[in-house]
Amino acid sequence: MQTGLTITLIGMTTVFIMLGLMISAVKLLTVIFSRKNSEKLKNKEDKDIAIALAALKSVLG
Amino acid sequence: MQTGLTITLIGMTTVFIMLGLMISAVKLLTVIFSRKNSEKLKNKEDKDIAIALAALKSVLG
Amino acid sequence: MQTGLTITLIGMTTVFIMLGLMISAVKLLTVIFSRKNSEKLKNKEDKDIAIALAALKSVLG
Amino acid sequence: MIFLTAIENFWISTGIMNLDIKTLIMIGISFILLYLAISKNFEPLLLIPIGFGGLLANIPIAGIAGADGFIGIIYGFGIESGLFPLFIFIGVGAMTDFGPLIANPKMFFLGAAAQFGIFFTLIGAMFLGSLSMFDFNLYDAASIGIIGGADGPTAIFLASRFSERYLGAIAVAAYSYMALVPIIQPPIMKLLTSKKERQIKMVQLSEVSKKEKILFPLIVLSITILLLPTATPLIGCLMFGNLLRESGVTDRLSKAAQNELINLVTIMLGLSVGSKLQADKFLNPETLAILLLGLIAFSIGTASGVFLAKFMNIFMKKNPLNPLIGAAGVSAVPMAARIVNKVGQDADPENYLLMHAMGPNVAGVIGSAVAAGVLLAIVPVLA
Amino acid sequence: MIFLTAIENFWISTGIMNLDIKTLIMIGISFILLYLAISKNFEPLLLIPIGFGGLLANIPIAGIAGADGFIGIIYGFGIESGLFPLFIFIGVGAMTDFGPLIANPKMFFLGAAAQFGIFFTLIGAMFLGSLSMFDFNLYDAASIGIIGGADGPTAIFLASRFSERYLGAIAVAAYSYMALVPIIQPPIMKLLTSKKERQIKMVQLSEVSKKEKILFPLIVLSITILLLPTATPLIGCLMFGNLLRESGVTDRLSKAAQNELINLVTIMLGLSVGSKLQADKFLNPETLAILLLGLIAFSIGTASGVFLAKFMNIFMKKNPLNPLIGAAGVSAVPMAARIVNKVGQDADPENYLLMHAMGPNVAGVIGSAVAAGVLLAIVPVLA
Amino acid sequence: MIFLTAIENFWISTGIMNLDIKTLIMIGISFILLYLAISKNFEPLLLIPIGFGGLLANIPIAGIAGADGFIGIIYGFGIESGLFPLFIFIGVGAMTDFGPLIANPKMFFLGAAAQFGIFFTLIGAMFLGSLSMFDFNLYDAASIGIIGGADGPTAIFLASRFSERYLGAIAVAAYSYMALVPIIQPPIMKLLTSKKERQIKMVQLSEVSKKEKILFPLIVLSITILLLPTATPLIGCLMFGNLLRESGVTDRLSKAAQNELINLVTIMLGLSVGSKLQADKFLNPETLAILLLGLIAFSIGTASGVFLAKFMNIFMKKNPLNPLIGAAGVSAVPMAARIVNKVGQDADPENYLLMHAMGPNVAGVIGSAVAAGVLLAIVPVLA
Ligand code: NA
Ligand code: NA
Ligand code: NA
Repeated sequence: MQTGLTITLIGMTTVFIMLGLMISAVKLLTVIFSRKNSEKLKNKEDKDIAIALAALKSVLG
Repeated sequence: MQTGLTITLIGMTTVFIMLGLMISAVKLLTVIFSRKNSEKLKNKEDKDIAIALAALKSVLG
Repeated sequence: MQTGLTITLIGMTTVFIMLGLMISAVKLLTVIFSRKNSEKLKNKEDKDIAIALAALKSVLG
Repeated sequence: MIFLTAIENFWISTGIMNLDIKTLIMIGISFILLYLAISKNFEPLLLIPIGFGGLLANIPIAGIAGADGFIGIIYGFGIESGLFPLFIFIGVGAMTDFGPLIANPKMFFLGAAAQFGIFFTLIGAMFLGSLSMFDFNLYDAASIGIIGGADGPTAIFLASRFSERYLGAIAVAAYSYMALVPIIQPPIMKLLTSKKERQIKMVQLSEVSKKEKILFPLIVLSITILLLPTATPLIGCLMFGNLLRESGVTDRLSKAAQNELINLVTIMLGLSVGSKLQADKFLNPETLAILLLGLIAFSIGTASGVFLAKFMNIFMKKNPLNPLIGAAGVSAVPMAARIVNKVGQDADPENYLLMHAMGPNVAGVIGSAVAAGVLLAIVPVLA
Repeated sequence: MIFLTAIENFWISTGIMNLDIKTLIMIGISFILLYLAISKNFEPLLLIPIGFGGLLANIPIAGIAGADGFIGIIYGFGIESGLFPLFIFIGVGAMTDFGPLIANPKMFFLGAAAQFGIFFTLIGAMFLGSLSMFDFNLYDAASIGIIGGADGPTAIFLASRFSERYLGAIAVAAYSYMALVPIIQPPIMKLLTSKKERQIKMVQLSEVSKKEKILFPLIVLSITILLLPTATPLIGCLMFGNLLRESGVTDRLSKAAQNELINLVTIMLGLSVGSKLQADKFLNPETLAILLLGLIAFSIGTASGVFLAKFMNIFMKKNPLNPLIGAAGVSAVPMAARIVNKVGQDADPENYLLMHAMGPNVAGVIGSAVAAGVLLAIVPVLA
Repeated sequence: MIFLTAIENFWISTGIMNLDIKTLIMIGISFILLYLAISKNFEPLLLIPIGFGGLLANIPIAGIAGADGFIGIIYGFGIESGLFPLFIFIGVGAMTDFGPLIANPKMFFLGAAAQFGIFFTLIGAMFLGSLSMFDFNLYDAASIGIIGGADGPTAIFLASRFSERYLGAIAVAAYSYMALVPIIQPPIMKLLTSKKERQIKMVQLSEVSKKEKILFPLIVLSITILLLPTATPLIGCLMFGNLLRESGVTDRLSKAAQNELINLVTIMLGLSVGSKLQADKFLNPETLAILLLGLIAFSIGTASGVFLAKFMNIFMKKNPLNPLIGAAGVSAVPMAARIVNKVGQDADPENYLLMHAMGPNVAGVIGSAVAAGVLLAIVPVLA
């Protein structure tokens, strides 16, 4: 019984601490990135990939 | 020689008995299901699957 | 040092001999086949495959 | 003479001469699983391989689930080693959009609360184990509790480490209850909420940027590394798959994880798990207890999620949660979220809760993996 | 000094210095297999990997087929264990529509009759084994006989259990004759039938319901469990794949079995089988005998199928069978059925036998797996 | 009491209590690899799995890269055995069109010349190994040299045989420099050529017949069998994949090799290679030396290719080569060929060198596999 309660207490505490930390981290993330133009990176990358793929395609047939 | 004939006899007998049983079983099956409307089940299932898939699609993107 | 030079000498010689042989073989190949109508084989094969596939499709559903 | 000897030997090696009643019952149970999967659409992707594996494993003479039998070999390769559930998690990660959770990270709490079913059931299994009629040690109790996590791969991973002897029953319980979500959860959800609560509409989720989605798996894994290394195989594989998905530069690999990898491993994992449905391992009072405890775990998990959602509403007067979404915290992705949506629409046909329920739903996957990590860390110390 | 030592060591490890005449012959045979596969379209999906595996296995020094060589490792993993042929059978089951057989179950008898080639050849191999020049024991004879089953995976599965030393020759014979169906079968079929018989048109097959297709694999497996447990690995995998196909709720897995699984395993199985084409194992009188016996097995199987169809017609005056379809009972799916169709159309261009021949064709797969099960059960008793 | 014991045991098993500075550095390096892969598009298909594998392998307590950890198991199965790089080569062979090389076989020489970087670096590594601060024996030196081959699978294959302890550093160096081709090669190419040379336009390549393409892999393998059996696992797998592609009768298998096989193996190989990024094996002066030597190998290889192209022009007055294409001889397919094209167009926007550069590019793959074969043959003799 004591063992079971110990596991439950440590278990639920850990689950809440860890998922709570994940909340904080994600909120921080949102604050950092919500101001920036997140589209910029994407467009640049898409172009790079398109170039690489086109080359690969033309080359590997 | 005796061994070979023994194997052949047991082998062919078993093959015919088993495949014969399969014939009987399949015929029985046909008798059971040929009267029923086998489309009913299918339609119901298709709908269930369609719902599940649509949900999954909308959710897992 | 001697070991390194030995490996380099044997290595580069082997690479050049082998890739050189590949050149000769490919050139020979080109000479042999450039005169022949290489399309003939292809068409024949395509047809064979098409037949096999059509049968398979019709059969395996 | 030789002919009579041969025919006698042949006859005593037929199934008819070697099937005992227990084996026949297990074959019957395997057929029931196949029936439920095909006719009732109960998690068919898992229950058809599991049911068929059970069928094959119970064939006398053939020894298909034995050390040299083909399913026995696959079992050793993929389940004993822990590889198959982890590969499935790579695929699940590649299939999961954590966007709804990133958009509303408070949902993590609901995914945490629903894990209470795991620990409650662990205590229940320990209690039963203290009775002389059930043979459950602490390792078994932990593995039974994890059924409440409503995550097949997590349950199989933990049971393969802690309680191989009950792995069959645990996996069957886990997948069966995941399939029964539409039957088990709604009564509990309705019992614990008023119609008015079920009608609560939640505010639209905001867009999530690509960078957030890329960083999310790395952050979740980093926190797990810092606090709970024993959970990192599960969380690590889930987040690896998710990074393949979200990075935007590994589409080939993401698609391979979502298709080839998860499909091939599902076939093999299902057959392997099914091979644990052997008469002498399955037909005992413990299996019944596991099925009962699993049901309790599931129900308590569902209730805990709903309760926490109601509790959180005390502090969220302005934009309250619909407490139904707490039930999705058990995971059972995406079925539990769909059920939340359905129960919500029963109360108000205009109430669309699906996306809101996906947050706790995917948080529940992380939550159970964390719970499994805790058990992996402390059970060996306390046993 | 060191340079001279190195160059000498290098030179004595070249292929030129290590190729003996037998190895060169085997490399030549491998090239012939590749040629037949590519130019003559002889079962290329198997014969290209087998031919290439033979090529690689015969390279001196490299040890590719040795215990630590890469094909040696694959061989141990997939052939010795029996996994690869069984995986192929899962894929074949997922690709096979048993509808034509369910619609006309009498066709099972033709799939049974064609197995006579197996047992006839077994006796022949035993006779050769009794001569001092051929080293065939009862296990070898059974494995050679199974070539007559015209099913690659079944032949490989049985040979890997009974006669690993002749596995290469047996597999090559099995796939070669399957490729040679268009050459081997028509003369036998025409010899044993009159033109009038070949012109017989058969009645349209009836529709088969979905439920029948779902229950079919379970029924076939159940009968096998009751009577012949030793055949259940083969039949079980075939029927598992077929249930994935027909259940209607596991399309993902069915497609994975039909594509990823069967393609990847075909590559690996082909290379592994090819690695048995090593000079010291292949260049001996036994290989020639196996090739000859395999041809006999195939021919007798074809003839037995046709004979039984003619015999059945005695009792089926009203709707007689076209006896050609008996030839499809050897399996070699779907090539043998195609050939039936072709020979039928040679006699009457309006005669479409393809669907009718598919019944015995797929019954032949079950028939040979049953025959293999019988051999697995009684050969160890009698040897 | 039990609670305090449990909590203490739990606390001392957290990552926080077990992370040392070296492990943190390695985790940081893993994150940098992920960053470069995602943000800079540096060989992401390999560097994301490698980076993530590095992350997972450095987690304390979890033991993911240990003998019983899941990546440890995969590593043993696929890298120690040599299977994974060979499977990748089957896929690469199925993806490679050797047409441009067949159309202009002289390009083989450029693929040969670029291998000089391998041997130059081997000597450099031996020199460093003779200093007391670096622990490089002849096996290590050979494995480091092969980085100059600019072929990941070849480098991993050789290192797994000769120098497992440095496999992580060697693989990371190989893939990093392949990703850095656009930065490393252009300055060298421009330094060694005049603008006029870079403007040279090459004559259109002729069509290559199907038969030539089918015979090509068989011829290349045959020559390798005759002279260098130790190179046949690599060359054999490459040519097997290519034959599946070109035969025209094994499309199913070719597509499986190009997709399922290469994608699944890439995931597993990347994680496995990344698991070698463990602090105690990576954070030492040897790693820095390997990174530096790898860069030298790459640069020398590039230069050798360009030099040979210039030398060949002495004999090819009429249709001179653009010496830039020599740089593509290092392989790093197809990035190096793309860079040749780009540098050529910088000199003359109308100059399309891509197809011309593909010849030396694919020849470079064969060239490095041959070089690896030489090392496999003579290093054990000389060590
Ligand atoms: Na969960
Ligand atoms: Na057959
Ligand atoms: Na190279």
